[in-house]
Amino acid sequence: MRLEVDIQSKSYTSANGKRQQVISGIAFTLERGELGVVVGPSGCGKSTMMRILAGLDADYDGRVSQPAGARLAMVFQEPRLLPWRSVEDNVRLAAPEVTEERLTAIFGVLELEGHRNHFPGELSLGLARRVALARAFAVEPDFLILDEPLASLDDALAAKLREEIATLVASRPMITLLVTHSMDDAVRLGDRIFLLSSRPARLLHAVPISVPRAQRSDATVAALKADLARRDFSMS
Amino acid sequence: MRLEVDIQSKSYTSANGKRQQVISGIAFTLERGELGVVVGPSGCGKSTMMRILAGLDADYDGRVSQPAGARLAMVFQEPRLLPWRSVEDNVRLAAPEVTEERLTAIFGVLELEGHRNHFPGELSLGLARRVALARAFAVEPDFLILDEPLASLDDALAAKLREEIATLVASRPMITLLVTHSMDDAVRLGDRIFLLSSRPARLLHAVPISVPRAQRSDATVAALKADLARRDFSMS
Amino acid sequence: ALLPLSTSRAAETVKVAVQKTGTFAWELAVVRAHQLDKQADIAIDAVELASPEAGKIALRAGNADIMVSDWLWVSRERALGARLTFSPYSSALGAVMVPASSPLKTLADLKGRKLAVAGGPLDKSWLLLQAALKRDGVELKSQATITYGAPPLLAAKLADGEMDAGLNYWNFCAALEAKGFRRLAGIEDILPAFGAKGRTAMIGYVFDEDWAAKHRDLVARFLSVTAKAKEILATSDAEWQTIAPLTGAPDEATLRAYRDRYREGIPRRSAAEEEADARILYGVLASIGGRDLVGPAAELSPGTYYRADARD
Amino acid sequence: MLRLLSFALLLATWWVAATIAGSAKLPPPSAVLAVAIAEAKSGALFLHLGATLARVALAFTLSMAIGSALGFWMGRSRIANRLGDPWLILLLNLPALVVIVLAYIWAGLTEVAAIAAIAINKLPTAVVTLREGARALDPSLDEMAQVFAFPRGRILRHVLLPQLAPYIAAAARSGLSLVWKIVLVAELLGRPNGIGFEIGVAFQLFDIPLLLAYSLSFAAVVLVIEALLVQPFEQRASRWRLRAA
Amino acid sequence: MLRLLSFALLLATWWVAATIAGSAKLPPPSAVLAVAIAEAKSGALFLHLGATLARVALAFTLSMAIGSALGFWMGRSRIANRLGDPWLILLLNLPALVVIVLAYIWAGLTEVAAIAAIAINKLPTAVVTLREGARALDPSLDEMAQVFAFPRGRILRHVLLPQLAPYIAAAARSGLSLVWKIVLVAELLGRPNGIGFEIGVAFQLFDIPLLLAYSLSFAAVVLVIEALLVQPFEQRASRWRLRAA
Ligand SMILES: Nc1ncnc2c1ncn2[C@@H]1O[C@H](COP(=O)(O)OP(=O)(O)OP(=O)(O)O)[C@@H](O)[C@H]1O
Ligand SMILES: Nc1ncnc2c1ncn2[C@@H]1O[C@H](COP(=O)(O)OP(=O)(O)OP(=O)(O)O)[C@@H](O)[C@H]1O
Ligand SMILES: [Mg+2]
Ligand SMILES: [Mg+2]
Repeated sequence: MRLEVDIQSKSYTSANGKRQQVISGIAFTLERGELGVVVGPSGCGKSTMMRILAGLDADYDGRVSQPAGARLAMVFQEPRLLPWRSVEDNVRLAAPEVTEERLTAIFGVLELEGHRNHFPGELSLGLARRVALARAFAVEPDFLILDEPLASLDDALAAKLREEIATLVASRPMITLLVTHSMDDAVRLGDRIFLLSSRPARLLHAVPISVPRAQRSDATVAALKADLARRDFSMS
Repeated sequence: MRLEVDIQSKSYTSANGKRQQVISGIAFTLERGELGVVVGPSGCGKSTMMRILAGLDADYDGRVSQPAGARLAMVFQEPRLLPWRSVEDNVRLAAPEVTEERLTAIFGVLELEGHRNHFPGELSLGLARRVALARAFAVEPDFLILDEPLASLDDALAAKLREEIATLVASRPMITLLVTHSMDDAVRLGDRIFLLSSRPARLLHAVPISVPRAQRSDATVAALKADLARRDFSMS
Repeated sequence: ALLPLSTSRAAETVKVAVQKTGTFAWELAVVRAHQLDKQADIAIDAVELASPEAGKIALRAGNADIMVSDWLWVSRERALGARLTFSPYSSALGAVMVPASSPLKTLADLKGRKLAVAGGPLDKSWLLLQAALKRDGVELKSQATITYGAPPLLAAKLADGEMDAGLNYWNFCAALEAKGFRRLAGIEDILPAFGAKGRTAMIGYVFDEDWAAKHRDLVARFLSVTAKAKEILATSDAEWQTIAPLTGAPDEATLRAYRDRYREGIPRRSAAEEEADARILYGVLASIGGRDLVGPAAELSPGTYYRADARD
Repeated sequence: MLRLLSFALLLATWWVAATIAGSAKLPPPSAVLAVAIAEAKSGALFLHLGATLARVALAFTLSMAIGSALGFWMGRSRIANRLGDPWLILLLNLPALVVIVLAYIWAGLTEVAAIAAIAINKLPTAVVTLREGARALDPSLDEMAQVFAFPRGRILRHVLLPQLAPYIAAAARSGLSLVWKIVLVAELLGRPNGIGFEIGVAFQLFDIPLLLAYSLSFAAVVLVIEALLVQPFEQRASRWRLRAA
Repeated sequence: MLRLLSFALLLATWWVAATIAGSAKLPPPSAVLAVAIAEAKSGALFLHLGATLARVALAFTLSMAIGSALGFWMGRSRIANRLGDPWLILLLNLPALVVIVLAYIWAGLTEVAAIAAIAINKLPTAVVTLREGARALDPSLDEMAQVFAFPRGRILRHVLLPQLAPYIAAAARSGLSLVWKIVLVAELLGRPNGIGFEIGVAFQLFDIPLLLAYSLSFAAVVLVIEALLVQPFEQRASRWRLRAA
């Protein structure tokens, strides 16, 4: 099971008829168990790429071979909850086989226990994003796409959830793609980091991180970040 | 012109009938020219407070005296653009007196020039948030509320926009309130930092920052952050 | 030379409601063509309407002084308090029609057949037919399959063979006749069995009694004008060619059928004779139609018939 | 109970209007009620009301089901819309009388013909409303459902129906009233029972109280259904909408 | 041009059906067209069509304007809804025939009575649809408009109308067809001209080609208006909706 990506080009035709290229060349493969992090400037085409990888958009040049038969879960950049279903129902609808036990565990970690019966409209944005995370976790996916999952959360909670993601990834052999603007998240979680150029997105660097996730001390992280910062600027 | 806030209590009745307190005591005043930063855990009641300050919610115990006759502008936590109007129209509808010159300047800073004629549905989330910022800037407000304006932007752009906010605040005597999860933003921009407890939100500390904004070097910022981190944990 | 004189005096106006496809419209065409109205110095202001029931609305709404309906309804209205009155217009009644090849020979043969009844359960012809057969011990309502419906639709249904027989208004019967259908019996044929002395005009001009009291002369002139028109239609075949387009007759045969049936229907008897028969028929109808039909009055309401000579 | 108050006001208005206009122009509620009670006692009211309700229920269910499905399809597929549009406009603007007469001519004066004709009359308005609803669907929720591999039934029930609910409610309410109005015409033209048949009789007799008694009986049934069934359900189903502050 | 193709298909279907059923049951398009041309040449078609169109336009405008305003109000205010609901249900379920007859009795067989009666018939369906639309409005955009102190007119035009557009479109389309159908009844019962009058005549004469010629003339007008005006406008106005991928 592996993910092979080779997007040569992706363009949008906007409502006023103009055509605009958004992706101009992104190719990589990701093996089972690997976590790839996608980093790039705002509006460069990251979410567009994730939609293609998730099979939501087939209108592009190139080829993506999704892991066959893999269960997909995705945390979209916005929560995308069903406003007319409770928090619990939103999760259960996506993951009907989830056990009560596991659900309680997930809600516990995400500090959502008190919000089970709330409707999404009654949540703060941070809470809603956590529900979206809970939904993805509950699915127990083989292929997980996270589009800025930790935005709008406070530092303490974000750190905790980063750990949680690391635990999840370690617990089962799955392919994970994480989009983030936080270099810290990228370096702490990623096995490989894909640096994209600004629009149209092109893969600038695919930086592998060889230090195992568990052994990344604050010092290693700082060093890796410094390294990345150099590369990033040298080409973009 | 000053903003006097004394919210004793705010509760919501959720759809299943339960009543839940969200704010249990927040009182402060902000003078013209000051920038207050609100920091607190996810879901503690920050956005709720901002809605009260903006006059969108009158159902609370306490008193808020909004600056009389002040022009209000707000960047909501979600972009809240009119999906059926172009980017430019969205801005112009909120700020009909904006000159073409100023609009171009604002779009330039926010790197939106190429998106003027796009509809909001054709924007990435980061772009949409920038449009919401452009809208607030274009209004030239006397009272500006920013609810996590820099989330979902890459570091470089976020730094640039932080500068832009500092410039705007310096250029005219206005009252600004900024909600953020980034201590960095808080310390770099704020005149006073309001630390809130988790739900129901209570004002834990109101920390004044005496160093003028322009003189906050990286070292000062780090020191201030360390100071804040201590306080934050000591009480929450 | 007389013309300026007659136009200088403003002719009195009478507003009448006419159904565009009805016989009243034919008569009015004749009136106009022969300037009978001008000669009688009245102006007939016709409100043309497309459905048979619209006349009642026009009368109630005050848009018409005169419309065409039956004495049964007038009597019912009078019993309910309205001061309407009636003057005979036509004795043409419906008939039971069957296809030419139909095995049905007499009305009693309708037993067990599919019969289309135009105008609903309270239709006069239908009630009279039931009453007549009842005397022979036939409960037609339960012993035949009855289909009610709009008259034109039922005529079409009979024509295309969906029904064994149809009781319809005389004009639809005339059209069917022209197509080769057979009259099993006309309703007027069964009236003598109830004791009626002759053909009784069921329908007539209906107008408000108080209005008529104030315009006795006008009413008289109107009645004489229309009587003249009837006379012209009764005697002149050429006249029928002129009004042919109005009748909607698709061919000569139908027009001829219309003409003959129309002529038969012109009332020839005095109002008193008509009223006497109406009383008898009223009893028959009331006994079979019940309160639904006649309202609270058990007998023909007094004053139902308009008396030109009566003074109040 | 604002609703009861309003209902009382309605009756009062009618009473006053009747008093001013005179009972020949508008019979007072008491007169209509008396007729209704008389008809109810004789059993005729229930007989006709039952026949009409059965027709309404059948034609309504049929046309809502088919119309919603077609409308949804036309709202989602550009090709379906292009192909269906001329038919839709034709059906929409074909007078009820014509459809009913043609149906009776084709299929005989039968119950099937009546119900088919009524359903065909109502169908296009359901299509038109649901088409708008389908066009306004939120594609981001579709994507969510696709990513999480929601089966068809779950998509329908949890993703689509809640979004279409206001359109369905609008189509159903105005549709029910339309069906009922057309049932009347169909009964008037060629059925031996039903409210429309009685209205035809009342109209021939020009008996306004009888006309009103039968007309209002259906409105009364709808009023009761709305108050006891539809509105409590709607309130539950729209609990998630946050009331305006 | 899929639309033209579909239109051709429609005509072809009709032709085939007519051939199979025989012209007594369904006249072929050519026969109807011939009658329509004859009526057009004599000028009668345009006379009646003109009269009907004028009535439709007036009643439609009136009922859409008042109905939309009322519906919006009832959707936004709980009290207005409670108060208005019984009236709404009554109006919704009052047969067209009854309203028209009462209007004619009250106000005479006049143009005003006809148009008022038609408008009253159509009004409640607009109310019902727009009420749903108003209930589904997005409160977050309201808040945005309030914060930025949008004046009323700007809110209406830029915030509310685009959200209500699908509901207005649904109400207008099904409403236009409803108005037209009721105009026919009103003309049948008490107007001396108009398509409904001619349809009544054609029905009495049971002249099916004439009936169809007049019935379809209005559908033809709507077809042309839709193709040339409404649909291009709608397409422009909904450019912002992203097509499904
Ligand atoms: N309409 C509502 N009905 C019921 N509860 C609500 C409602 N709106 C917000 N809440 C609750 O109030 C609390 C505070 O919400 P608020 O949006 O103010 O949080 P916040 O501090 O802005 O959080 P975040 O950082 O995630 O944006 C949350 O627990 C939320 O569930
Ligand atoms: N449906 C669309 N039609 C036209 N242009 C689009 C559409 N969707 C996205 N775009 C454009 O494609 C570009 C990339 O969008 P995308 O959402 O992939 O950005 P992103 O990298 O996820 O940005 P962010 O970090 O802000 O989320 C943007 O410039 C956007 O304007
Ligand atoms: Mg994105
Ligand atoms: Mg918030």
